[in-house]
Amino acid sequence: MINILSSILILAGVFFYLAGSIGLLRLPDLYSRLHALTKADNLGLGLLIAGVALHSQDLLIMLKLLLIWLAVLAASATSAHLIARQARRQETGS
Amino acid sequence: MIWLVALPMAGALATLLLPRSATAAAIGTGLATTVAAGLLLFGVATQGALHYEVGGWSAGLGIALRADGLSALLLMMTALVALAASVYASAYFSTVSERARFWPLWLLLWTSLNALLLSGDLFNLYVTLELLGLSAVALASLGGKRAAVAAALRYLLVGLLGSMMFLAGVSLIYAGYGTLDLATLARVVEPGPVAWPALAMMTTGLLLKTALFPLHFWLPPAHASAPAPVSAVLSALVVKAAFYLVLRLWLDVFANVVTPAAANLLGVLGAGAVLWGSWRALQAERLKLLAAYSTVAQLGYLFLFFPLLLAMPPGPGRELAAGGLVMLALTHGFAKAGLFLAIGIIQQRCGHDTIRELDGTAQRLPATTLAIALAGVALIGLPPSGAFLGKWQLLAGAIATGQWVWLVVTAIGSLLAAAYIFRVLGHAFGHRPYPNQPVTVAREEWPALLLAAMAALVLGLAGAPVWGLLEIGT
Amino acid sequence: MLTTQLLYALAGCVIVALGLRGALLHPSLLQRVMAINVMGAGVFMLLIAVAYRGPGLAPDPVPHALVLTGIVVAVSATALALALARRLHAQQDDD
Amino acid sequence: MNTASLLVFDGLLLLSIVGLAWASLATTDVRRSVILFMAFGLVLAVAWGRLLAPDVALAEAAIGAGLSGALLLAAALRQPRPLPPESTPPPRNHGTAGVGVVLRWAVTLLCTALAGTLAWALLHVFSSTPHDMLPGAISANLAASGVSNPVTALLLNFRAYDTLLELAVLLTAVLGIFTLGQANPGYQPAGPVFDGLVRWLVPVLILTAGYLLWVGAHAPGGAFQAGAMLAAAGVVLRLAGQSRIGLPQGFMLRLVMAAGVGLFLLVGFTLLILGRPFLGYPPAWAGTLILMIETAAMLSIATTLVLAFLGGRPEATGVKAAANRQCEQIPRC
Amino acid sequence: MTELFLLSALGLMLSLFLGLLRVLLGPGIGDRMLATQLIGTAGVGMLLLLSVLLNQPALLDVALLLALLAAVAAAAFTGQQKTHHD
Repeated sequence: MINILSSILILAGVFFYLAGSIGLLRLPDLYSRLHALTKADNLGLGLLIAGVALHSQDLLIMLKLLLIWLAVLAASATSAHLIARQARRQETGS
Repeated sequence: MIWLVALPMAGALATLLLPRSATAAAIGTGLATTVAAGLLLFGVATQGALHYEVGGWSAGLGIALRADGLSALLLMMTALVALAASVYASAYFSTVSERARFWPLWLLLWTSLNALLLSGDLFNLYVTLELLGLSAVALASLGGKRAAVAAALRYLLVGLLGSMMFLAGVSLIYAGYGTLDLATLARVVEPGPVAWPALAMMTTGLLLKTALFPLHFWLPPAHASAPAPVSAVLSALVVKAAFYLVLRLWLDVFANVVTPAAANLLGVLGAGAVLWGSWRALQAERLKLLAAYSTVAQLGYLFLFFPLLLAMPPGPGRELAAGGLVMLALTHGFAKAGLFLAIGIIQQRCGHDTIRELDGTAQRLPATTLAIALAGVALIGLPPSGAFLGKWQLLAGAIATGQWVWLVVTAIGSLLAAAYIFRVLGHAFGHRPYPNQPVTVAREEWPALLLAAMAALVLGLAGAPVWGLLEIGT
Repeated sequence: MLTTQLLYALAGCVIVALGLRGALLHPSLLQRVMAINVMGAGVFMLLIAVAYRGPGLAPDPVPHALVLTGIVVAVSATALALALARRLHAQQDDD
Repeated sequence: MNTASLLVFDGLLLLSIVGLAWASLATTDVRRSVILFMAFGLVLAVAWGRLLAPDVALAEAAIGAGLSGALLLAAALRQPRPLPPESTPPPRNHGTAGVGVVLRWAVTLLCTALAGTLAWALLHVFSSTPHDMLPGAISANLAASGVSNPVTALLLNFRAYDTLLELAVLLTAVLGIFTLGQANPGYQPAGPVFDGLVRWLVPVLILTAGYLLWVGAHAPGGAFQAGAMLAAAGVVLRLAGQSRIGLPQGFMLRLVMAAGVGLFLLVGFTLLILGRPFLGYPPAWAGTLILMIETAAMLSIATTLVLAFLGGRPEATGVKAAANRQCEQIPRC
Repeated sequence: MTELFLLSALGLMLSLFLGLLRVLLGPGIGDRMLATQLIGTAGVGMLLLLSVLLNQPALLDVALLLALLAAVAAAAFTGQQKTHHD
């Protein structure tokens, strides 16, 4: 039962990863790509982590996984913002 | 034995932490290290080859340090040259901040030289090579002038490339033989598809570092734009450390792997270095550049020995030739260090080192000019010098093995060396009225003079024990 | 013979060659420094591949230790090279 | 199925690594090159993990992908924006286009030959039986080493002498950087978003450093990875425009720089006086000594890496800074 | 279960390759940086899966470091360097 659930979670995570990266490739401009990527980061990795955590059934590992997820979440949110701003700055040529 | 590494390293920290008394600390460290080198030489002479297991772990699992006659002799030369250059540097650098930057790096360089000469472990050798390379580069850029920084950067990149090649070879050896210990390796290594490429890669890396023609392009600018005491040590010791490793690998560790054809290749490159380096030295406009190209040429002679040594059967003849090689290396170390120090004095007193404008130097700086003359005697290889003995063995070996080419190369190289040395001396003794000054800073002139005298007189007249020491192998 | 080991080792050889070519040919200083780092990574890959003994088996720790040392040495050298390059650039601007 | 798809995974991973290495060196745009290089480091860390080398993967993630990347990126962004890269370095291959092409091909051929030879040698190695002499000796002596992670045992006990010299290499590099002059001018004060990042990232980095240091004794981790994380914290602070980034000044700075080598030597000398070999820890004390040395090494490594990022002697703050600029000659500056 | 993990790792590899393509295509430096972030996240995911597959709990630490250092890299990309004339 747990195995099935964790499988589903992991597969869903991979799906979001792929969706995000296809978006990164296909979408026309930086800002919409940014949007696509945050999806992949947050949802894809989140689901993946949930699946792996469920599979491991070890409290310490779950804690560490949670920490990783939080780190990626916070990092991707801020860095996406920063990259967008920097890109705008570079493109306006200052 | 470990003191030879630990002492200068501790000294480097002391000079870093106490910049105001750095000079005293550095000279003290230098003296102590020289004493340690002397004790080691004595130990090797009386007890035979020594080894030390760092951390008490047997070689293989841990790292072993080893000293035989060859490394003890080179350690002693390192200590004497570095000590003399230290005394010189204590007068050469005038401001407190210059000294504060110089001493820690200087002692780290010394540490790395000693560590390299003692190391008995391939990967440890890689680390010492990197320490040597980085400290040498940092010292070479010390002038801070554009030319010095550019030359130092190129030196660094070439050095890194050399270490990477070396490391690639080391990896291959570990993959093939599962050991990094040189002594173990010497027992198990056999010619084949692992040892050949590994040795070729390590050698290529080392040849880059020792600046064998045609891989010498980085050396003249780097050695010519560094501060004088640094140039002295770079030319006398640093390139020689890489050469020592080639020697150790080819004649000792991989002795049954190398082939005469490969040694002939080294000989040909050496011949190219002798001719090209001497020719460029003859054309050099500045003294320091002359000295740097002369280093390229002198290293070439050392490589001429390889085809001879490999063609000779083991026995007294071969040992004589090997002794000649070491004698030549030692003489060049002392002579070139003395020469660079003397040039530094000229540069400081006259404000330049352009050869054409040296007229009257002999009157202004008699002791310095004498140092240049003595170093010149050794570089040409005239009789009382150690180089004469070395070249004699080279010629004897060439005749014994019927390899006449090297004889011709040596003769041409020596003639060219005579030409460039006399060109300098001709200018130096040229007459031009100058107010007669007394001997200037003794702390600068004595080290130069002593080193040159060591090369031209002492090694030649009292060099016999060298051969005895060299028989003490690992 | 382990296929995995072989695969990674061969890739290491290719990376070494790529790095060496870049280090010899690149016009830009910064990229030459990077090329040397790439070459180093290739050598490290050789070592790590050699250490690999197969799934479920403990690998040989010696190459791992060597690579760790190598990485630290490489970053020191890179830092010094970049500082020298910066100094060179600054002096170019002054000229 | 199992091994086959793992092989496909390996193949793709290596394809991406080789591709990134090639792409990073093929372009002439330095910034693109650096970003590709950072991606190269990231994928490399995964590869080390795949080959069961977590210690190396940690170091690669921290140093290879992280700090080297930050160093190179800062250098690349510092270069003037319009980049006709062929004109910046001294012209070497110009004018003689024919010679240039020949040279290019000769070097390419040479490198291919090198790769071929290496591959041939390795093929030979792998077809013979592996030698387990050294791994056997390590596991036999691991109990006496004071730690249970064999890589840490090698780095800080069996081959501690290598590590001592390696710390000296770091010290040399930073001293060399010091001789080249003042630090980079630094960064503009950060905006609110960046500040938000700094506020959580720096403490987490420091905590991670502590964790890695502690865990190194029995699991992958250790002083180098920890030092790199600590340095990353300093780099982030610097990037956020802070001039004081927790580095001490003057004598204290030099003391921290020297701490790693210094403590190592101190332990070595003490053991010599006590009649043991240099760095031959008594087994009962080994664990404690290693942890002490690792702590000092971590501090030295962190300081060195931060200083490397600064690219020169850090400027003192406030009144002292003005005084310092005038008295460049005095070593305390 | 192992197959599933492997398959997922391959899926992430595909995602990484797509990101790689974006890094190569650009066009702006921001795009490349963004794609590098994706590569980093895919790497984190792969390390998590490998950690279970190869039974190496330490790979979680590697994943954590990769995630944190990705943030540092982004910061390095955005920091505004002062010039000498400021």
